[in-house]
Amino acid sequence: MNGIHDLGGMHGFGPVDPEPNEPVFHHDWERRAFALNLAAGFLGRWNIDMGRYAREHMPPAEYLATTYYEHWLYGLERLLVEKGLVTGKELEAMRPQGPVAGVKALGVDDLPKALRNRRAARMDDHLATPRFKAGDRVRTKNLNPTGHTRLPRYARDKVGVIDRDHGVFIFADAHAVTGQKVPQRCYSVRFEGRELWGPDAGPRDAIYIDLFEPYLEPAYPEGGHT
Amino acid sequence: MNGIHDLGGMHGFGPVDPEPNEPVFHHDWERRAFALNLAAGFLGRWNIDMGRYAREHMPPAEYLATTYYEHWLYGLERLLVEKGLVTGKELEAMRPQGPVAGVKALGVDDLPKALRNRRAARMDDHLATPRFKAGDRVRTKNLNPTGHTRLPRYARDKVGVIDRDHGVFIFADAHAVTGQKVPQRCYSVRFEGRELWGPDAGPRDAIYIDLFEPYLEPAYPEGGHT
Amino acid sequence: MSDHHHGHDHAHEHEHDDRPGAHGAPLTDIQLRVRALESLLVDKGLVDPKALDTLIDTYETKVGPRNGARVVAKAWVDPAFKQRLLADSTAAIAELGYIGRQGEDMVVLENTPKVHNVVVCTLCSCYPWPVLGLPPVWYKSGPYRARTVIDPRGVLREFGVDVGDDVEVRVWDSTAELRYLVLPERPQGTEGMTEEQLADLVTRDAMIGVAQVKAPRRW
Amino acid sequence: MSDHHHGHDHAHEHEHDDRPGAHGAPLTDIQLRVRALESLLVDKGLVDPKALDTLIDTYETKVGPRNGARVVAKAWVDPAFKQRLLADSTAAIAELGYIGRQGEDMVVLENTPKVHNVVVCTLCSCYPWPVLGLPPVWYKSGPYRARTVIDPRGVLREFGVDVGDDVEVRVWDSTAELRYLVLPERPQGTEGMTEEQLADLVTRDAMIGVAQVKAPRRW
Repeated sequence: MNGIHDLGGMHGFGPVDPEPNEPVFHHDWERRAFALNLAAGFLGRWNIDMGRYAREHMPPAEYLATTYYEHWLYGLERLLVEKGLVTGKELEAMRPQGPVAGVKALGVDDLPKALRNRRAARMDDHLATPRFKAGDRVRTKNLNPTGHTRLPRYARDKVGVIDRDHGVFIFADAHAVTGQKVPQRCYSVRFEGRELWGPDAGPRDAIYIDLFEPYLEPAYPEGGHT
Repeated sequence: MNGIHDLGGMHGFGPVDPEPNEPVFHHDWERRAFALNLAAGFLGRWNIDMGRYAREHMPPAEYLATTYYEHWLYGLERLLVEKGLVTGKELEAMRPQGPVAGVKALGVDDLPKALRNRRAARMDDHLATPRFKAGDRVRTKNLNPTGHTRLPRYARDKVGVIDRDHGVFIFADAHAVTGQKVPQRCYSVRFEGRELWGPDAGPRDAIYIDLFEPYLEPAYPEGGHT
Repeated sequence: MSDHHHGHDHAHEHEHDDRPGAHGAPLTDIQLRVRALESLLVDKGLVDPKALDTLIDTYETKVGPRNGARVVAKAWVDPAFKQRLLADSTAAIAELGYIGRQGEDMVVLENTPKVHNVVVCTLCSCYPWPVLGLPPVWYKSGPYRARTVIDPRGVLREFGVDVGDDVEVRVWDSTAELRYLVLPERPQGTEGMTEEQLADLVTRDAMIGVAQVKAPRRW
Repeated sequence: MSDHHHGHDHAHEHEHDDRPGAHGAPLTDIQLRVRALESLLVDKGLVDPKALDTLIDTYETKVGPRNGARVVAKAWVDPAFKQRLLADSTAAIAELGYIGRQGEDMVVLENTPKVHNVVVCTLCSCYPWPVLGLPPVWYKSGPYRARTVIDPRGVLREFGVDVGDDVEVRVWDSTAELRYLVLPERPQGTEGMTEEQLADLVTRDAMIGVAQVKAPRRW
């Protein structure tokens, strides 16, 4: 979706404002909201792409007016109801009305294994033959789906060069909506700043974006119109 | 600027929500904010493009969280200070500290003439020879200025056809920043929905956008890569 | 889920009588701010409070969609006017006396059985004041500005307008100083109506392009 | 000018001790909401409060940029490790025991006199947890996410990094599940330092690419 989360290239946000000696958390509720997200995620009722997609549904004014862990909290509440772990009524009253069948909270003993996973989105490389290789010129498609996508608006219908083939990963766009693990090649694509932003961009700026193969098509050779 | 005001094509805002029997104003402060904007504008210290550009500077979270006349109020306060009619101190204290030389408030008697102006942004047609004519294929440039522009993000680097030549108008981008009245042709350009939004757009949707000549360059003929 | 819901709720607040002392209700921050700013500008001699009153009265009671409706009705009954209206919209509209601010350069868009026009301003909220008055909240809202260019048929459906697949939808994004007025199709069964009666049928929404004009039921 | 300034102000609030009963301060809406949600999920048997405590402790005290600093320092002193690190970043980092969530697929980017790398996630705030811990507020903020891809040198200047015109800036937008770590240039004048001493010099910001590593003054 062309959501408010897709911030790349926007003006008007003012300077970056780093905080000296910033703590990991600023409030105790942030600690709990963070941990609740992870712990509820371990129940396996949704995947990380569904998690991102849920947060993207926060109303735009609210998204910009709130902080990161408030986005997480919004997404968590949305998913808990959507995936049937909590009813809307329970969430409103904040009182349990019945058990959830077939779900077991992750205990402290299960945590080390859960946190030290070695494989999440990566799939076996043989599941998808690469269509492109390093050095190939590609054009991103002009896609504007209402569903989830990891092709940012600023990088649509733009020509770049494959920097490297990362291998095969779960295709986020499908995973967020259907939960299906569709294997797709993921490439790092290099774009010149001037291709993305026009003549005013720095002549020695390049932007590398990780893009799934379905976002890409072969580009006409240099010298043709791009 | 790629500001939060440039909303065309965004998802996530929910349905349009018309209000039955909507009044012209919802609050008395809206009446006053509206009239203050017009009356202060009549002092001639800024033009309409400066007015728009000022509103575009509202911080994004604030812009989305507030209503139209709050945007106007923000822009008015900003311009009053920027153009030296009110000092920052006066605005903060809301108390006058001194007169402004060479300024005269528009009186009731001057209003009819001011409101019934017949010519605002249009300039003499002979001031700029048209580079394009109806039927010409054009490509919009990929411009991402930090200044004011009336080329929306969703219509950059896209191919369309000149629908009509509106004649010569004050070029908004320059007018908003320098106040100079640079004459430029303004065209209505027709874009097919699929050119702007990709294959999922309706096959019989077209978007017409009024664009100044400096935004446009000739497009390669149909059949070439667009 | 959060208490940050300022924006769109405003759309459904009806008139709050926040004039001085009304019902003894306390003034909100924004009311206080606008009042203070007005005092400041009046004290500095930058604005004349009487001129403010006249401006408000003009746009609240004198200029409104009734003007546009008269233009449309005249075009329906007077083929020569219609021709002038489509050829030079600004001049033809001026024949009826509708001129001025935010209507200096008008373009009239004719709906036909094969073409449906709808107007939006994605970058701010440009609107043809002399013929339609000031824009409604929904026209200035995020949803309308965001969606009309990318999903015009979806927006139209929400307004109850189902445009057939064989009809082309033309969206006009008012990005410059041209202002657009849609000339809706004259509904069938209105042949005997007078210009004045026809004008009564023409709604603001039809002239923005988000409604069609309907014949009265019992005509 | 308005009272709608929720967002970025949070960045500069220091730790508010809002644990139960702390200083007797009243609980805010968001505190109450999170507490109620936790009770609900615990009561429904969906989460174990002890697991929550362990998760918090892990990411607040055990995992952090010190891990990444060790990777960088080792790469500086051990050419064979550096070679492995650039060839298969995930495996080389795992040699030091840094594996797991949000670091399953790592890519290390080497800064050189001719190339400066900087990492951002414009769409959310992806960040390599096992080597850097949880991201700082500025990394997750609108300004950083919006500007780094369109004005990287401007952003770097605000961080005090002035990249010469002859140096290429490479911005890495983490749009998929790869996680990036910048290998900064080893500062001159640190030849005699031990790996542990070098690790002390490496900051989180340098490994995101918004700072350079400086030699200690009195070395």
